[in-house]
Amino acid sequence: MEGLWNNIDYAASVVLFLIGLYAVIAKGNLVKKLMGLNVMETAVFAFVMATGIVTGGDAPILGAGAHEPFANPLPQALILTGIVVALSTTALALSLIIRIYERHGTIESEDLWGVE
Amino acid sequence: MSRAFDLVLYALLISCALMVIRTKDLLAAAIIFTTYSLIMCLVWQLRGSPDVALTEAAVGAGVTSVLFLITISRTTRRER
Amino acid sequence: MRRAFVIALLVLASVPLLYGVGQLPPIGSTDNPTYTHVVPRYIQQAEEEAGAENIVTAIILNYRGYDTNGEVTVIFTALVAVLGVLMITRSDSGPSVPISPVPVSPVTRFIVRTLSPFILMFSVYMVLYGHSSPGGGFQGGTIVGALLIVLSLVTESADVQRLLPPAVKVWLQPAAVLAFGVIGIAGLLLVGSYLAFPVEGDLVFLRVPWLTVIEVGIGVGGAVIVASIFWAMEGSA
Amino acid sequence: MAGGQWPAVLVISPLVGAALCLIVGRWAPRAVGYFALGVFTLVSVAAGFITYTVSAVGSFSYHMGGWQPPWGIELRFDEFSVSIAVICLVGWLALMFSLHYVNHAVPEPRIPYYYALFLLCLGGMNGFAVTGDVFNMFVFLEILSLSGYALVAITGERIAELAAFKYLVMGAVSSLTILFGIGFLYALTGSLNMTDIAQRLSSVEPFPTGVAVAALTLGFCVKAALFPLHVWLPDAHAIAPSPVSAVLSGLVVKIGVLGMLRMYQVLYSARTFDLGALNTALMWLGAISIVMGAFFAMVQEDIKMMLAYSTISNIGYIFMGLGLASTFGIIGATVHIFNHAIIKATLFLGAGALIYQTGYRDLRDLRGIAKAMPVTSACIAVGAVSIVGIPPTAGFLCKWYIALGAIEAGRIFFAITLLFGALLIFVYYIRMLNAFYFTPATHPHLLQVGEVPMTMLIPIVILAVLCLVMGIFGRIPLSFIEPAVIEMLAPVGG
Repeated sequence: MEGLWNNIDYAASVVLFLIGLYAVIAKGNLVKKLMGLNVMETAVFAFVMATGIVTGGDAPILGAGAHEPFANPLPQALILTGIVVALSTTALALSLIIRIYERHGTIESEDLWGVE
Repeated sequence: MSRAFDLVLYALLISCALMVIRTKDLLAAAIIFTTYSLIMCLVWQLRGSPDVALTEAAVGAGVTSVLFLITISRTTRRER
Repeated sequence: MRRAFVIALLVLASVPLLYGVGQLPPIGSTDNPTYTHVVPRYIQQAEEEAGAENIVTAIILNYRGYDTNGEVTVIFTALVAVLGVLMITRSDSGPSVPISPVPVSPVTRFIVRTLSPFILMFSVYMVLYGHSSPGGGFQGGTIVGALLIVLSLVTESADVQRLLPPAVKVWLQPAAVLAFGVIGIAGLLLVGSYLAFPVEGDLVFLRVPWLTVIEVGIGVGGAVIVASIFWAMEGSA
Repeated sequence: MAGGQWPAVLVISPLVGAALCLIVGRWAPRAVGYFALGVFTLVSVAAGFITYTVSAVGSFSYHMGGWQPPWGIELRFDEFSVSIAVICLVGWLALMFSLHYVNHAVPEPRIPYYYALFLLCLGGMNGFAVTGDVFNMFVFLEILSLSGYALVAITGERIAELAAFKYLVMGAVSSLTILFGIGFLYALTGSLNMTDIAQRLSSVEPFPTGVAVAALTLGFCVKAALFPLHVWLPDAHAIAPSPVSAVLSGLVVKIGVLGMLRMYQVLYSARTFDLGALNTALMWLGAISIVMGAFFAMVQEDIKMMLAYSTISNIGYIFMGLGLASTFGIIGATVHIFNHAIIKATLFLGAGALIYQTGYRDLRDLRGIAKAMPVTSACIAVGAVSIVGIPPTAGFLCKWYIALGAIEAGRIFFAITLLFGALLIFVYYIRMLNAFYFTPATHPHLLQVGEVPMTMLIPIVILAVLCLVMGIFGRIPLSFIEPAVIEMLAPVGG
């Protein structure tokens, strides 16, 4: 338990991940599913960012006023990429939703799986 | 940054996430989602990651929310 | 019933996950493998090896530039995908219904118009100084994209799109991928492998210009892609 | 450096080519297909040189940006990376098939986007197959997945967007699970390079590593459509235009398997983990996949739907081979990745040709078509015989090896399941061939349709010939992959 208490950042991101996953699985509304997916994405990013936390760490930008220790720059670089990937997925999913609504007049999955 | 403040931020994040799921009005849910992203952005800024915080504010809270809003305006606002 | 089942399943899944994260190396310590293994070189040598004061920029554009090359391809893929999915086809009844116009208050319009030059200046600064301060190509580009989106919302979308005629837009959309390609091949020819930056020697002065070319490419590409995705989804492109 | 600059050509030219596709598409819409084919020819040449180098001098690596791993990103060219050869082969033929096919399947203004997405998908797969860096793997996984989702929706058919959305949601969740696993590995080892992770994993806590392995496995199993996680596959693969189905079914699901292979490579060389539970689970899921996939395929009337379920069944074979963790089993599984790609591409392109000429996709409507399109039907027949696993075709050797692996591992039950699965597959392909060859036509006017244009016929014929050739010269890939598998299993005494 002590390990978990110290790693509360990881624990919080796991909880957020599962909340998002619940929305993706259990919600019928496609936009809601996508919001759940976005919550999951941000949760995973928070998890990876937490691997790079350094107590009292300064922003990893050299120059006047910067002081050791620096926060770990590598997870930051990874998550910059990750955020863009998340945006791309969301944009495509939302345009699919727009098309689905134009065609079937609904975005509730219960109504939609009947159309097939 | 103190541990207590951490806990408050994470409690806020989790309650925002739950509210995104619970809210029936999609427009409200999208706005709560923006709040969620902004709190996350604050967390990262406090952890010495201004680059990621900036990106999350511009992309996660900004553009993603706009795309959600435009979708909601072209489809429907109510969730059943 | 189904919801209760899903919740039970997720609670069950949370147990090993939480137990697992409890056993990960403690957060915040400087003795973690994440902080002692690969990263020290970045922190100590980024400035002289990679030519950027912002270590994050040094990593995303130089050490792991190939990842960023992939990243800009992902956002470009998203653009192609959105345009491909939303492009109006013959089978449709006609152009989709435009969004019902919401009257914009003159105050909003005034504020947006007044602020836009400053926002533009801010983002240009962010793109050009990404290697020595927070921010960089994509952040600056996204802000320009957001500015275009806001302008489309408060004025006529068509007026804003006239800034970017299709013949120009089609060249600017892949700007980031092309900038990476050009710099990558330049590195291949002059230094010896794809996306290699000169580390020392006569060519070292090229580093900052190359970083700037990539940053500007990402910035322009990012801005145009974000705005184009918005226009496509809005149904006016 | 071995391989020269070909690795950079391999991974970068499809990405840049896709960017140029839109520009070409604006000025000369008709030329986009040829442009894409040209770009991909260059990529295939690069893949050819790399394959040759690997077989001649052995594995080598290419350092992106000139940085040594683990600081920079390493491209790794070993025996498993040679899957680029099959990616390029099938991808090139599918692109060639597309030249005529798109006019029929894709709305005209979308055609440049179709080719751009096709190149991105193939380029993403090449990048995924050769990277030696776990995060880079995620980035390329996203390129190929995103373009895959869009390609499913691009026809604009009635439920195309729905199928694509289902695929997208499951695909995105699995990508995130994979990223979660990668985050775990990074937190434990502080490295992103696979070789480096393998070295450092031996001294970390076992439980979190187990969680990481579980997350990665779950993610890759969704990508590979293993049985309970397969629900996205049938609709997506049946709705997509046929060349896309060939690529999705033949190659994109294999990306999940390839990811599993990479993970196994890391875990086996880390030595410290007991993978017994994971292997048993994969074996059982594989066995269930074989039977359920075949069972669902039997009741389909839509030819592409049937082929899609057949993919699930075949993925079951591959996972069973992996789970057996014996030398023969893994060799069989690896070679089945290659062979199934070729066979399934033959079948999907053949089905596409039938649909192109007749406009029907229901087996009941396609009766007697063999008289009208003898070459296409013969190629489909070769593919069908091959996928059932009748000697001397390509499908036989790998199934034989997997069965041998099951016996080697002392698991006779799984060998029997495998035979049972082959029997079920036999039943539904016989049903298809019976309809094509020995049943009077439902629509007599179809007997006049004739063969498809040459650019569509040639890829099908090449693939069908390969099905036969791979059966006869099947020992070449086997002997090529064997040392790699033995080396991979060596630390655990497999």
